[in-house]
Amino acid sequence: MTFIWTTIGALLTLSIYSFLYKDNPFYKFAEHLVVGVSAGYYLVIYYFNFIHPNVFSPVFLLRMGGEPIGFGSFLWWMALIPGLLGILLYARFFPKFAWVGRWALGVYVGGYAGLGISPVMQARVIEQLRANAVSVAGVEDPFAAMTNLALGVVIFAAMTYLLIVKRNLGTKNLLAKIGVLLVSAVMGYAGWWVLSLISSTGVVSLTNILLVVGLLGTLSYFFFSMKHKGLLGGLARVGIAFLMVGFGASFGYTVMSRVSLLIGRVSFLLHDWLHLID
Amino acid sequence: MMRRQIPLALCFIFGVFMTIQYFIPHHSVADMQERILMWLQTLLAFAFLLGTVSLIKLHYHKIRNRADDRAYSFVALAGLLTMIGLGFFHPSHNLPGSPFSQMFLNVQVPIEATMFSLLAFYIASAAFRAFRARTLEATLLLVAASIVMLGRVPIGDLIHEGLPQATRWILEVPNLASKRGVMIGVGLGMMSTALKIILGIERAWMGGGD
Amino acid sequence: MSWAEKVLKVDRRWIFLAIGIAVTIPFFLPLGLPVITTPPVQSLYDAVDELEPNAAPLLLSIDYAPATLPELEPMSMAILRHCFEKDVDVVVMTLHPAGYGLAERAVLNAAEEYDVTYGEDFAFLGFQPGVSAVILGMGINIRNVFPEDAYGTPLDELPLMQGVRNYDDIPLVISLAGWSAAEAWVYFAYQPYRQTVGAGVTAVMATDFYPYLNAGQLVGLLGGMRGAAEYEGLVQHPDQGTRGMDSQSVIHLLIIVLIAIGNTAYFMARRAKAPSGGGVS
Amino acid sequence: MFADKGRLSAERFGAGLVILTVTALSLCPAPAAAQDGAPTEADSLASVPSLAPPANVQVVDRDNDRGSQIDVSWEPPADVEAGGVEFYRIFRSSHPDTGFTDVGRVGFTQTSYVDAGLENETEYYYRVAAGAGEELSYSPTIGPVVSRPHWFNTERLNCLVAVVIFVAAIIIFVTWAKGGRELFIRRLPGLDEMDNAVGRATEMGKPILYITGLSGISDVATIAAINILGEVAKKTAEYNTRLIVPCADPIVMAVEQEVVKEAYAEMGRPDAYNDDDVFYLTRSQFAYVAGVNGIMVRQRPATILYMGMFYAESLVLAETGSSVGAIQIAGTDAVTQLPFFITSCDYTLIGEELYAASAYLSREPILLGGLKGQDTFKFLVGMLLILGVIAATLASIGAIEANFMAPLYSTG
Repeated sequence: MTFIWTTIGALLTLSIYSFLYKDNPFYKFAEHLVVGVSAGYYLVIYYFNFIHPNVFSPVFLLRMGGEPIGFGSFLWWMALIPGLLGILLYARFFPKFAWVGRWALGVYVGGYAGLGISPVMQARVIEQLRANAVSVAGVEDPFAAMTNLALGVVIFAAMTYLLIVKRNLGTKNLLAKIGVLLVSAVMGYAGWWVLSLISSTGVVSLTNILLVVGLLGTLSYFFFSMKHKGLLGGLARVGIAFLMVGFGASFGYTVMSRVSLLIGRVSFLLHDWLHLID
Repeated sequence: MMRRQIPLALCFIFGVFMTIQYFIPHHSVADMQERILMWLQTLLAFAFLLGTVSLIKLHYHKIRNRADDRAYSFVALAGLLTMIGLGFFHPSHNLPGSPFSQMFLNVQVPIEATMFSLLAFYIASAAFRAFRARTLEATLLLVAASIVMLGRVPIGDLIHEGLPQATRWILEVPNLASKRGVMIGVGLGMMSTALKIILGIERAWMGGGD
Repeated sequence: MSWAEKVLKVDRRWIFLAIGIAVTIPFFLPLGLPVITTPPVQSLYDAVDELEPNAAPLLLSIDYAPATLPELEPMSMAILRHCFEKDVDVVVMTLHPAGYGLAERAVLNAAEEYDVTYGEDFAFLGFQPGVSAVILGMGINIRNVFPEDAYGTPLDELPLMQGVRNYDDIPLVISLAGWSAAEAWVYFAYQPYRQTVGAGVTAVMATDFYPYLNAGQLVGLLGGMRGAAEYEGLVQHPDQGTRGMDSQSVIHLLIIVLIAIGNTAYFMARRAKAPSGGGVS
Repeated sequence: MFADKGRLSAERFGAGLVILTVTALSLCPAPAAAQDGAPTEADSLASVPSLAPPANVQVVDRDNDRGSQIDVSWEPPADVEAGGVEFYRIFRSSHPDTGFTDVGRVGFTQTSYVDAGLENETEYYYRVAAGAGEELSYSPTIGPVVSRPHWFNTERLNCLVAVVIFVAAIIIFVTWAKGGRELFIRRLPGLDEMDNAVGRATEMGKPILYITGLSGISDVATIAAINILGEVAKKTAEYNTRLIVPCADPIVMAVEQEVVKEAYAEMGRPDAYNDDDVFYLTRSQFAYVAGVNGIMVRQRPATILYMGMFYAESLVLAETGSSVGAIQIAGTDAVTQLPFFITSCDYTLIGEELYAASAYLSREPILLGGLKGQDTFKFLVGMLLILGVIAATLASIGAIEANFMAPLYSTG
């Protein structure tokens, strides 16, 4: 029996992978099957997890969480309300009364909109502000070496960009190009050396300054009602740079777990189903 | 009045209650808030019937109109009705080993896990296609992604021992600053949208008619 | 069309094929890339290694669900093997409703490889709902929460459970979870009872757990498939994790190579189109 | 069943855990209490006191709570040398002399305990015992103490003030905008393309696919996406282009059917609306993806719009969409999924831009006013950040005694 179920799972797995080549009847079959099965699954699960214990059982069987409740009692009415609101949703099946369904939607939309204010202010604004309002001096900086290195690289890249692209130096011939690169490298190295000297005193935390500048820059990028020029424009550009590094990091960070999933499926096919490997 | 004012009023009342309950720990308010959350979840559970009817209608229409791939509509309907039948009319649907949970574990789970694992393929093709150093921004994205990708596998340690350290720096300095900026911005957008809903300024959700 | 343009327009199905091959080959031809052990894994290993044989048992809570199986199952296998190898008693349980079958599978598979007896060297308690209540309740008396094992035998009839009342008699708890269960063990076993807790979590979650590690609330941490691979290396029994790490390394490298080829081709093609050079936009 | 929601739900679960603890703490110890029985004076005298009792036991009503909770705290025994304390047990009674029951136990490093599940406005007495092995050493009886519910959580005062300022800012600018002021809004390139994208679909005679993500209305991003759908539907009605909206949440489906129907009616084409084009697929994450992928490869939409909250499915959808050659515009506030949309879509609205989109598309002064209010508050946040950094720096180099900004960030 286990082998039959495993084989069904394996064949469905292969059907989905066949989509990588192109759309085909096997994929269509698996797709329609999973849409139907999962829609049915959720209908059943939601009924037994919410409607049955919260409405059906208290209203009709007069039992709530295993305890008996009185017909017409406060708890009974409180269980009846979501039932009535739920029935209102079904007014859509009768176009003439469809508008009654809006009452239920009003409760639903309003309730969740209300949850989208105070906790959001706390978690997304105040907490983040607190975490980022760091001291930029007189604190330990475990990332100092990396920060200095990164800033050195930024100086090098910025110099190269300014000299070659903006000033058009070095576009003429190879020798000039190498010269410009050398100059930039020296500037970058010097920058790194100076920064290392500064951070070795342990007074200023460049890492924390970077954190603050990054956040201010990102916030500036999201200003909508002003033109991005001058100081705002500069900060917004810094913000975009930080955003892009952040997005790159998220991308690279996610690859690992996605590959793990693929390894899991391959292992299911080769090990659990075919027993090709031990 | 009944058709537009009452839903707007309900939206306002529930919205304001849910906003201010956050500041009132008193058990009478806290109990009510928990109860309302239960109502909202139950309301969603009721809506699943709406969804299921929509799905059945769609495939019924396909079959009735003799659409080309109507055979698959039978598959979808069969899957749906099997689960509903096993769920509601077969005893012990939630026990391990019941046909309902077997269908879930051996049909739904493997297909979904496989769909999920397609990401490994798509992530590679997306990286190949889109990670081009066209602009400064694109280059930053590309470099950060490459360092983090290498810094997390053994081969990264072999290439350069500093890679894991650089990965941590990227994740905890520039990444963190930008994530916080996005979060704060998103928070403001959320609150403003929620507020406009509660105040009835944004009322697209009601649809039209009078 | 130059080669660069051909490369840029390559059908993405070739890339899919490359990924498919790259993930499968290490299954048959392990590369055996060295996995450097990181401190959090080493300290978890040490904590298990220091347990006394045939004495107070390790409690292994296998709290994962099918979705995170590929990353977490190698961890349970490695830890169980470590214990069985050293004759350390193990008690297995789960806090996830879908974890019952997975936990049972892991412990029975590992037990098959060694000369161990159910009830004497290991036991499986099964699943109890109510995460925090279960963890807290076990601090008072395990029998309040699990009166019998998964197969209906009263705990007192299992030789290894005799004399095991609560966390006082359990030197170490390890939770393997792809959700907040591992945190729950910190909150409800470490905080109130000072129970020593270790954890294994998915790679994505691992960074969120470093604060607990730094604060000493966790004795050690395995992060994702890599954590499992490191542990397998320490117990000298390379398996799914190590093999997975080979596939991981190969695919990560492949993606980087693809990016490099894409960029080279992109610049070659652009140069070919604009031979006059000049300003780069 | 939403993979990748792990962290999100972990946060939510964190809050749930706290609630659970309260019940668990009050439920679990019951059997233990039955075993130990109520301690009496005789008991504590009988056990040879090699252990000193906890000192300075204090019991107070818990602040900022819903009621029914009492804080118990103590200091470690003065004479620690007498023997290592292994744990503390807390006993409670409603009489000063008798009827004490064991209500909880904590490890030796803890010096406080929250007793929950009590009757409000009732007098309680407590004793705390230091324990090692079988031995217990009791403190004197402390009490009476009464627990009361509270009407305001003072720890959340800063949040309340922030909410009030925010609401005021939005209302002020909305009213201001109603007065007919011209309001500037910076370009959002993705949205400028919206017209072209709809036009392209019309020219090619292919449909437009609009996906609002997997979340329900409980995610505000979904509401933002529904508002944008209204504007898009007006355009498709005008151009007479087919609009397909597969939904993952039945309530979202109900609302979106209304929104699209209304948009078509407003543009004078109510007959062009088809209920079968705004439909429910399934709530299940990757089953939904399988279905939408099927629609993409078979209907070959010219334009695909992704707006709202997305999880791990984002890249599977966007890559399939790109393989069928569709123009893709995405907008989401899901930080972890943004990189995937950025790499696979033609235009991406990042975070807050999603919330600005409906104002941008409709150009309604009221909505633009709201945006101005948001910006004002954002400026305030920036200023507070700078001030906070200055305060923290001064405090850490010792120029000032305490970080004067700290109360602003306190979290309750």
